Amino acid sequence: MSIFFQQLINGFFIGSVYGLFAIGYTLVFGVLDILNLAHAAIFTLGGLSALWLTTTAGLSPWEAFPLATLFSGVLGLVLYRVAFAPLRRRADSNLSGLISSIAMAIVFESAAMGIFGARTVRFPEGMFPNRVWHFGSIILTSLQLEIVVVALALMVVLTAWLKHTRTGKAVRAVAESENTARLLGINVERIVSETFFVSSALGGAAGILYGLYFDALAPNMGHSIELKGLAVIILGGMGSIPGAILGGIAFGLSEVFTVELTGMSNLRDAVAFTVLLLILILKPSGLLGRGRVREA
Amino acid sequence: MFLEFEKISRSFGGVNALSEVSFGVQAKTIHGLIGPNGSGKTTLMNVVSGLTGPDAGRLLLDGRPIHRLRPHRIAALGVARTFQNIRLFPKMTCMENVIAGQHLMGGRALFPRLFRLPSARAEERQSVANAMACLAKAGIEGRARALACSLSYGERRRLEIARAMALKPRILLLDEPIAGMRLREIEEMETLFRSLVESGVTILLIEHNMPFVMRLCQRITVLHFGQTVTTGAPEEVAEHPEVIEAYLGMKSEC
Amino acid sequence: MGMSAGNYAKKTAIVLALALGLTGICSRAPAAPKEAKIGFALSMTGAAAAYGETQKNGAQLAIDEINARAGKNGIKIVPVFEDDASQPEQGVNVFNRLIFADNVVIIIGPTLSNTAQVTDRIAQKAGVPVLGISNTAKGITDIGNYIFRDSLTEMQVIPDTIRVVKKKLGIKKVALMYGNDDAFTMSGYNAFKKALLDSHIKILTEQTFSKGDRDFSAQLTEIRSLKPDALVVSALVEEGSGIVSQARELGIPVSVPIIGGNGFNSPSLIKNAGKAAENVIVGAAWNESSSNPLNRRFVRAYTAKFGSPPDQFAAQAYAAVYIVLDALKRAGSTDNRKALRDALTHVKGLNTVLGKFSFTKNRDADCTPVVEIVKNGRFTVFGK
Amino acid sequence: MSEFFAVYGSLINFVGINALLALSLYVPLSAGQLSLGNAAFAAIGAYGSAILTMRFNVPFPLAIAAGACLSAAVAMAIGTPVLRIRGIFLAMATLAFGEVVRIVAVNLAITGGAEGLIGIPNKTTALIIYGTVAATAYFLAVLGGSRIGWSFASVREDETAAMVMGINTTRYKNGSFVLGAFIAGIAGALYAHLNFIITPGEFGFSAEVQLLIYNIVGGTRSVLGPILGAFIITVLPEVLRGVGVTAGPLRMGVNGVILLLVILYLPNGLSSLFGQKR
Repeated sequence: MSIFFQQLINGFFIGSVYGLFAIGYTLVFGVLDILNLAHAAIFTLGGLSALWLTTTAGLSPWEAFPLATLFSGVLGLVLYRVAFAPLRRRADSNLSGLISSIAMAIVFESAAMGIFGARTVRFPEGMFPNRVWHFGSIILTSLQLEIVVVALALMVVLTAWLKHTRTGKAVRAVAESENTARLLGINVERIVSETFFVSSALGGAAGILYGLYFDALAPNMGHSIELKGLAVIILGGMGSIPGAILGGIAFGLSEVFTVELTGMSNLRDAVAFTVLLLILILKPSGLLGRGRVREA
Repeated sequence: MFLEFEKISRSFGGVNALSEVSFGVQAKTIHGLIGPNGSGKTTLMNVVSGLTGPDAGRLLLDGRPIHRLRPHRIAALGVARTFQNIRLFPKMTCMENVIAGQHLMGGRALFPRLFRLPSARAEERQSVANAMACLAKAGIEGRARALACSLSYGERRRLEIARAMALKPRILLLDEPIAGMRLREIEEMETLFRSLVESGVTILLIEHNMPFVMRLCQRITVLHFGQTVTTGAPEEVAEHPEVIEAYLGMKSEC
Repeated sequence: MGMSAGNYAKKTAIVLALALGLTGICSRAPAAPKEAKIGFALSMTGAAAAYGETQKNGAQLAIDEINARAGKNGIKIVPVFEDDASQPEQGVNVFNRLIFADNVVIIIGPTLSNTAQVTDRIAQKAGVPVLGISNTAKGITDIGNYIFRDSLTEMQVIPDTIRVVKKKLGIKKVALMYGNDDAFTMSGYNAFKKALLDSHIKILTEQTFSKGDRDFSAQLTEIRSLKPDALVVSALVEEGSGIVSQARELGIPVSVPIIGGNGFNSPSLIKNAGKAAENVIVGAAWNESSSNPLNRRFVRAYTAKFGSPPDQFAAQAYAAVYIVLDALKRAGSTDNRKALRDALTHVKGLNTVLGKFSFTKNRDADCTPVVEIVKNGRFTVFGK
Repeated sequence: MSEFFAVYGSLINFVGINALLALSLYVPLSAGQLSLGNAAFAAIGAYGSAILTMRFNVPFPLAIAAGACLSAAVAMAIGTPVLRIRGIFLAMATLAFGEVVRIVAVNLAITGGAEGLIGIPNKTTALIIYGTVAATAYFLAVLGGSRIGWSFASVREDETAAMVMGINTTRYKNGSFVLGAFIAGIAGALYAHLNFIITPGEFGFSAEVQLLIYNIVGGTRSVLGPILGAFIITVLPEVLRGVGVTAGPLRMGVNGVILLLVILYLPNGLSSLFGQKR
């Protein structure tokens, strides 16, 4: 039984990590109907820039992490200006945006590799306090707890932000229909830029937490989570904020329990992607999607 | 009756878009479908062309039930249509739009073309000639090589009609075919529709331009809140009390 | 036979002519050191970029040392570094270019075994020697008599490791964990499995993971519940250090050693896993802590130059350059590929950072693997 | 000249294979279906044909045909449910399918697992590759002008309008998907018999994206676009090497920048530089 609970914690935790990555991903998709494949690169640069700030620049984590998050947001603005804004008016902006974001991802990753090298590095040991709790044979660390809490808090805060603030409402208006939003006097360009800023800042923050927990930062660290992040936002419903976190947790649990129930970890990814395929076929709007099938 | 609606019903999420709509369209006539916005006219047209299946009721074309068929099967039975919001292929030229519309006419077979058989060239010439004829009938042969997205609003409507005619349909469904057209264009369309009917085509059209409908249609059906108010000759319909009320109501809304 | 005047004159003329000719040659290349063009096909971008990077560093260090010491009559090395982007397709293009355009005398690389399977055939066909520095898959040197490697295969390292660990710790039952979508970790897995079966150690469970995974909690929780005597892992260092630190975090006690292969033999394991790396046992081709002065100097120079200590990939690349140099000296030419190949087969007991190095009959590496254990944050010798 | 072929012979072969792969994606794209599963179909063709030649001594041409048919059959089986999904979602679904194929190849014994299928007889020649490319390009060009091609174009431009014009959109979407998979299967089979070894990793996510890049860079207005795109992208690393941009990350960055410039400034791909077709 204790294994079961430990696995439950494992699944919850890794799922929250997926959710953190996916939340910014899904935000941009919700607003622009565009898949931003450079999100994984921003995630990577967020983590690596935090590392640079703590080691080379010698800042404390409390200074470095907000700065790196901010930097990721700025990268998001650059990304939007360079790769997406010029394509907005094109009929095939979905497809061309996909490719230009891939191009930017390549540029970002090569920059990361040129600056930081290709090796896997980590934050200095003991830089960030991490306590370990034992409940019988169940083990939980404070960092795990913090990541789950951050993920859930972000879900609540972002959802509330979208629902209740002026900017949030404007973001939703733009997501619904750009033209209508424009007629309502909303500065669409500004809202879209802000969305990119927020999305990328969240992506960068996810990269920092990821690197912190797994003790691993590398220019290619975004690759393995990129595909899972996609699966998660489809599972949760593209464009849905709670869907990203809950979809992430569902995905994490499905991974963990594939291992636990079948005892065959080599089935883990196959099960995850088969589930994804089935969801797309049976309920393309995802678990918490808006019920309408988009013709993206 | 050439096209017979029998108690057609359709609801969307609990809202009845059509409830027990029944009327008939006589062969080789122009039949008007009028009613305020949201009265279910376009839904009805979608039912005919198979894009929307009815929840209940039957739809007969020449005595044959077609309400369960998929759109391309219905088209193959000779039903062509245009759309209220015009669905052209914007990145193709006018000529290409019409050639694409010839799908059911056969021709342009793959194998003769692969081996460059003489029949391929003949088919090609035939297809271009037919397309040109359709464009000419719709009065836009002059724009054959223009991209569809470069056309004026009226020209787009005509091109869509030309593309529908490429099917050589038995019945043509026109959803607001003259919306946005200038007076001269409207007159040309009138002539075109009359000549089509003379050549044996049946036309069912939705239109808000009342004088046009009254002038052109042999019979008119009025829809209101998804129900048939009345079907009859233009002058009967114009004097029908419910119609007057419905239209006055609509006008006061505007 | 007496020497007539005429005869003498004739001989003088010949000697003079020869002398003139020689000076002519000498004036064209005045006492310059001989140059050997060596091609490097390494993965400097793509999935294996982390290894290609340290390989390049290791090789560069060796070349700088050699060229600095070459003096007037020594052999200078002209490297041609090419990036195969971790893709066999680009590896082929790189090999063709090195062989036919750059006319290198030998190719060192490629980083990945999968790429070597394709590229080494091209070199074999063209008669260009190849010295693999990180190819551990079986069958690479079977491609032909021009293919060499200085990397020990997992089959050469792992049986020893298991034997030593069993003898010293008496382990009876283990959990086995491996990356199942990577050729390197798969060959390690096969070697481990065979060695474990051969020494009658029970495998309680086999768990897999994928390249790029960072979360291993599900597998490790499963493993923890089975209470193995040791955890045997075939992984590259990125995944390896994650497995090690998560295993400890999830409560697999330090008293349960974690046994790894060549992939674990890297300072970044200790760096990235931190304290969790204690009691990690590694069977490897290179011993960082070896007291061999050559090795001492290498570790010092590398760390000074690149800011971080070398790993096994760097060491094998560094050694490879010296192995080639040794063969070049005996080949009597710096551009004769056939002669270099023949000279390589005679490399015997060469003192390298990998220890005394020879090639086997089958052109595989012949050096003594060493079993190390991490104690107090350092690799120390556990047994041989 | 012979030195040129010695250095670039393999590159020329890869250009041809990649052109074929690009064309395989061009077919569903021409019917408006964004598939990211064509590398997986190539994998099916590659593994299928290689297993046939290696284990069962099936003659090479027959093995290619069988590999391509296997790939097409799989496409047919998954086509009907999957092609109900549209746009980006279809891309995701085909991507998920591709991942499943890759994972299956990693886990099966007959495919050689992660270490790959080794020892595939080397039977593919430049002549075979370019013969196939030419035949495929000709076939697709003719197809484009035929009723089938017009139907693909109609579905791509407006699926609803296509339906009411009498086009069985499901059938044509499936058809484009299956034909694309068939061509991908041929390309995969040729690749397998060129390279001695195939591994599952070569047919993963980045390969799928690569095929899309060929099409976008070259343009999808005509069959020449994907071929040109495959040529440029395949040759680019070698050209950069030639002009001295060899350092790893820098070359990767230049690659990215060039891709970005094409997508930003040549919306219809590089082939739009060479006159307008249609």
